[in-house]
Amino acid sequence: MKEILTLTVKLLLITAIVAALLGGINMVTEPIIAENNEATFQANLKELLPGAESFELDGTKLPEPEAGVKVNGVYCGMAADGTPVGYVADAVCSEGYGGDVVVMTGVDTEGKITKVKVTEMEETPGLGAKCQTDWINQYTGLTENIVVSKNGSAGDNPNKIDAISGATITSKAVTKAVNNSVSAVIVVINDNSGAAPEAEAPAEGEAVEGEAPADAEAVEGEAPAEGEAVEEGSAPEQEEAPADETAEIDAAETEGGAE
Amino acid sequence: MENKKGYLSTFLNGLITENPTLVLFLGMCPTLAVTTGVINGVGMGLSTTAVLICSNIVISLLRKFIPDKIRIASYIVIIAGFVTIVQMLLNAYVPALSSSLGIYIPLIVVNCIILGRAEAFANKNTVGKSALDGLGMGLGFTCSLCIIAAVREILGAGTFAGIPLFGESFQPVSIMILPPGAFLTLGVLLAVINVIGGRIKKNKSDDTEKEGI
Amino acid sequence: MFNSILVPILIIGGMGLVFGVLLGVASKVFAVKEDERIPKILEVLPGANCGGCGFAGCSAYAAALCKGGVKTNMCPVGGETVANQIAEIMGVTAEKKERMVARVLCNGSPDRAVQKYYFDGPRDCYSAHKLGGGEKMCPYGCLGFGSCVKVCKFDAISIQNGVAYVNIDKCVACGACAEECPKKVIKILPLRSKYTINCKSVEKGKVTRHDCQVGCIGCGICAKTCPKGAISISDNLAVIDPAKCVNCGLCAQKCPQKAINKVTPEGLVRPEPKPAKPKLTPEQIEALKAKKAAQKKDQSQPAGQKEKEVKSEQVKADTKFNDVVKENIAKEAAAREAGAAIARAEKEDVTSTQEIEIKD
Amino acid sequence: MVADLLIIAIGAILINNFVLVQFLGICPFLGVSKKVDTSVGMGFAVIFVMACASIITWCVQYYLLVPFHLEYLQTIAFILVIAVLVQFVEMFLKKSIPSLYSALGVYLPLITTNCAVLGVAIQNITKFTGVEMSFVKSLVYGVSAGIGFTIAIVLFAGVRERLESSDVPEFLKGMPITLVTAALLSIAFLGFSGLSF
Repeated sequence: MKEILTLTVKLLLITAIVAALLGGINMVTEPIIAENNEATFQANLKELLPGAESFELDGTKLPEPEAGVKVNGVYCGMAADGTPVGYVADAVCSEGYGGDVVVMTGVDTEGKITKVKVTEMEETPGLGAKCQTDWINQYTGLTENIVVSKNGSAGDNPNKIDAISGATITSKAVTKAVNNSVSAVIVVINDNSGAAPEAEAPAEGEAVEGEAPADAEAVEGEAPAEGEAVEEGSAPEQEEAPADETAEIDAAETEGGAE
Repeated sequence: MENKKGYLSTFLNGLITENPTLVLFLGMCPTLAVTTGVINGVGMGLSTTAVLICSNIVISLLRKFIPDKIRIASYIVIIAGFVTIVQMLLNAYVPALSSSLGIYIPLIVVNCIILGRAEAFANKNTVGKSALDGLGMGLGFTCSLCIIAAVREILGAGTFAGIPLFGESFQPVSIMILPPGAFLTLGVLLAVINVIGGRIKKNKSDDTEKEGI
Repeated sequence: MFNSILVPILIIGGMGLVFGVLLGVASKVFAVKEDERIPKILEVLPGANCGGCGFAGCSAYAAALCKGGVKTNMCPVGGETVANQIAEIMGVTAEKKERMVARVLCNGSPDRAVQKYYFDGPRDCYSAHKLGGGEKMCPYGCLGFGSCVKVCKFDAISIQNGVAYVNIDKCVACGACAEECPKKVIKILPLRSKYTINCKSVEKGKVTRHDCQVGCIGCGICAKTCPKGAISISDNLAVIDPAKCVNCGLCAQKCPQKAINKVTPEGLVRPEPKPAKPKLTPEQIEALKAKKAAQKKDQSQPAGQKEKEVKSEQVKADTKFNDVVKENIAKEAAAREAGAAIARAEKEDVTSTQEIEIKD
Repeated sequence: MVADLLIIAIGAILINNFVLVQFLGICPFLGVSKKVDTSVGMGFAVIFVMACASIITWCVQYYLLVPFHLEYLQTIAFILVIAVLVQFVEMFLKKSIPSLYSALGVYLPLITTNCAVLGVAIQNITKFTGVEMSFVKSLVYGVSAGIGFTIAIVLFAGVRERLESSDVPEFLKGMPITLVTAALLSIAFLGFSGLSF
């Protein structure tokens, strides 16, 4: 019996000390990490919409994305005087060769792609990793449902891009993410231009089923308490652990809002 | 086995005679997986070295304190602690490297070298020697990682640490970047070492024969 | 600030606590109650798990020993010394055991045995054995691909000049090689009898003589010359009975095929190699031709006269044979005294070696 | 629902096999695969450990870590669970199946450092952002990853046993020829990567 006691006490001691150490260091580094991610995210947004200065999340109901893709959010980019210059959609496709591919797509008000950027991916260097080179600029100027043409298979359809040789899986994943982002932005554009002014948006914001509540898109207008509840209350079955930094930023934003 | 080797020989032992990757065949998972680029290789090697040195020191400090029954569990907790610290620091201060090393940082925890050296060496020797052994093993691991990564990157992508070496006409051997290339590169490397090792042994034995007559 | 350190401590510490208790309880519940003598015996046993004692490895033998009813000297590897030590641990008297050794019953190296074909498959006796019984003309002989070498844990068997050879000092008679050999050409024999007939072919003399220069043709000379009558011939193959053999070496000298060899740790000591048939010089060929021509002339004479001549030839041959036999018998008698003298000498040193064994 | 499970299972066993494509669990893969029967024993032990590990780590993640925002403790919590689990399996095997225990010998603690087991635990959480991971799915993923590991190691052990008796040039003997064979096996498994449905 005594031996069990010494065993447990020693193991407890070691784990407790290590946990305390980690807790401490995390406390120091977490804000820095959040800042870094925030900074890179803002830089990306600006890069995709050169004209826009400030960005805010647009909460209109996003269409149901295809399987394997998740559109985290659509940000409305506004110039200094507040006129909307375009939108940036941030989407994740989990069908990349090495796993997730996070793509941010800048779309102007007419629904044309201004720029596309792959912010995070684990594709094989030398092959899939080529999607971050200037190959990505093919998307500029295209619109919805872009087709991936393998060595000229899509014929004369203007809305096509050539796949990276030897990395069709990656090219398909990026295109899928871009397509879903553009269709989401177009829904937002029709919704904002056609629909009534801002006030209605929060009403729709409630029924955010498409996305997992884990990202808790607490729309600007919503009462902070609810945002809190949505986050805490979400029982594990529905919730997914936010896989990438962008999701944490949303959480960070809502907390900012909440305090 | 309380080996009485001096400090320098412990260090060199890790680097050459008992190189973890090429002789002991430890730490195969990151060796094969990360060596698609030299930068990844170096980053992985150095972060593993850092974790290896810290964990060796702490484990050799605690070697009397930890009972045998929970030996593995407590070593793993210490190593995991250090890895998470490295992960956090990398995320905070060197985000570029941490994004490229991706899933491989948590896998440093189960890198057989660290637990292997902890059990085989650290819990039997003094702190000083364990630290040096950690350094030797870490650098040995980093060197072998770089060699393999260089071979694979030059053949597979025609670049060295991102700098394109050959002109446009070069058609990279993309198999070298894919998993089979890793096995192949390591296999051929070991074969080359056998040949060189064999020759050295033969020269040595020729000399001894000459002396023997 | 406070809760972001306290919470991890609580969670991870809590997990540490739960797992500590789990491990502690498990080590109690799953404690394998071991007889305390087993670890001691395991230290004494060589631990090669060779199975020579008939159990599945040393730990199984140790467990059986502790249960009792098992002799303490069954470990062939350890031999006397281990048997005594186990006896001390068990507190039982150890019985004396005669040392056994594996012996390869074939000496047909490629230069002596005729080969049917050249086998280029995997270097493994089984693969060769499956392909038409191996590359040697003689289907009983050792194939020399070293399956036995691979299986021997004590590095006691090696391939010398294409044939497996057992090093007496290292061999512990665990029987692994005998089991592994597809030709079953390896036998476990007491070390005491130094001479063995290195052949297993039960073919007729004529066939064996064609297949292999050193195969036993079952002529029975060794059986006749053996002073102790230790050798018996069963279906064209001579077999030495180790109990009766006194290692006088007479049979080895007498054997026309040189199939019987003395075994020493370094290698087979073969009596001086059989003199190869002398090459006929040209003059001898002429002489033979002339003789044959003369014979042909004789045949042209009437049959009767020829028969008489043939009979006289026969008589001359018989008398010559009798002289040779008489000579042999005389030589044998002399050899027998010498054999007896050697036997007496052998007995003293054999008994003396046994004393040494018991003493140490 | 069953279709999802099937996709996950086939994906883990064939498409991105843990050993030959993702390079997780190479140390025991190269070490234990000298004989087929020890590899089978090792394979089953790994399946058992992976199944339990993926269940427990899933619960730890969603009931302990996420509600308290301790995602950064994920690595340490998972590895603690796996280490204790392997120690538990070691004691259990020693008591009930001593023959398997003696056959596996040194390789049981090596399962703790087996990157595949921790890899499964981490991937259960991070990899499937698209597909919503439930308890059953993570169990299926763990078991199929184990099966993928076992298939790879048993196949490899069969080839290595044949290698023992084949005529290998001197400098390639031992580890180099094993690695080259592993490369060929890995090329074979790459064939499956085209299999996406």
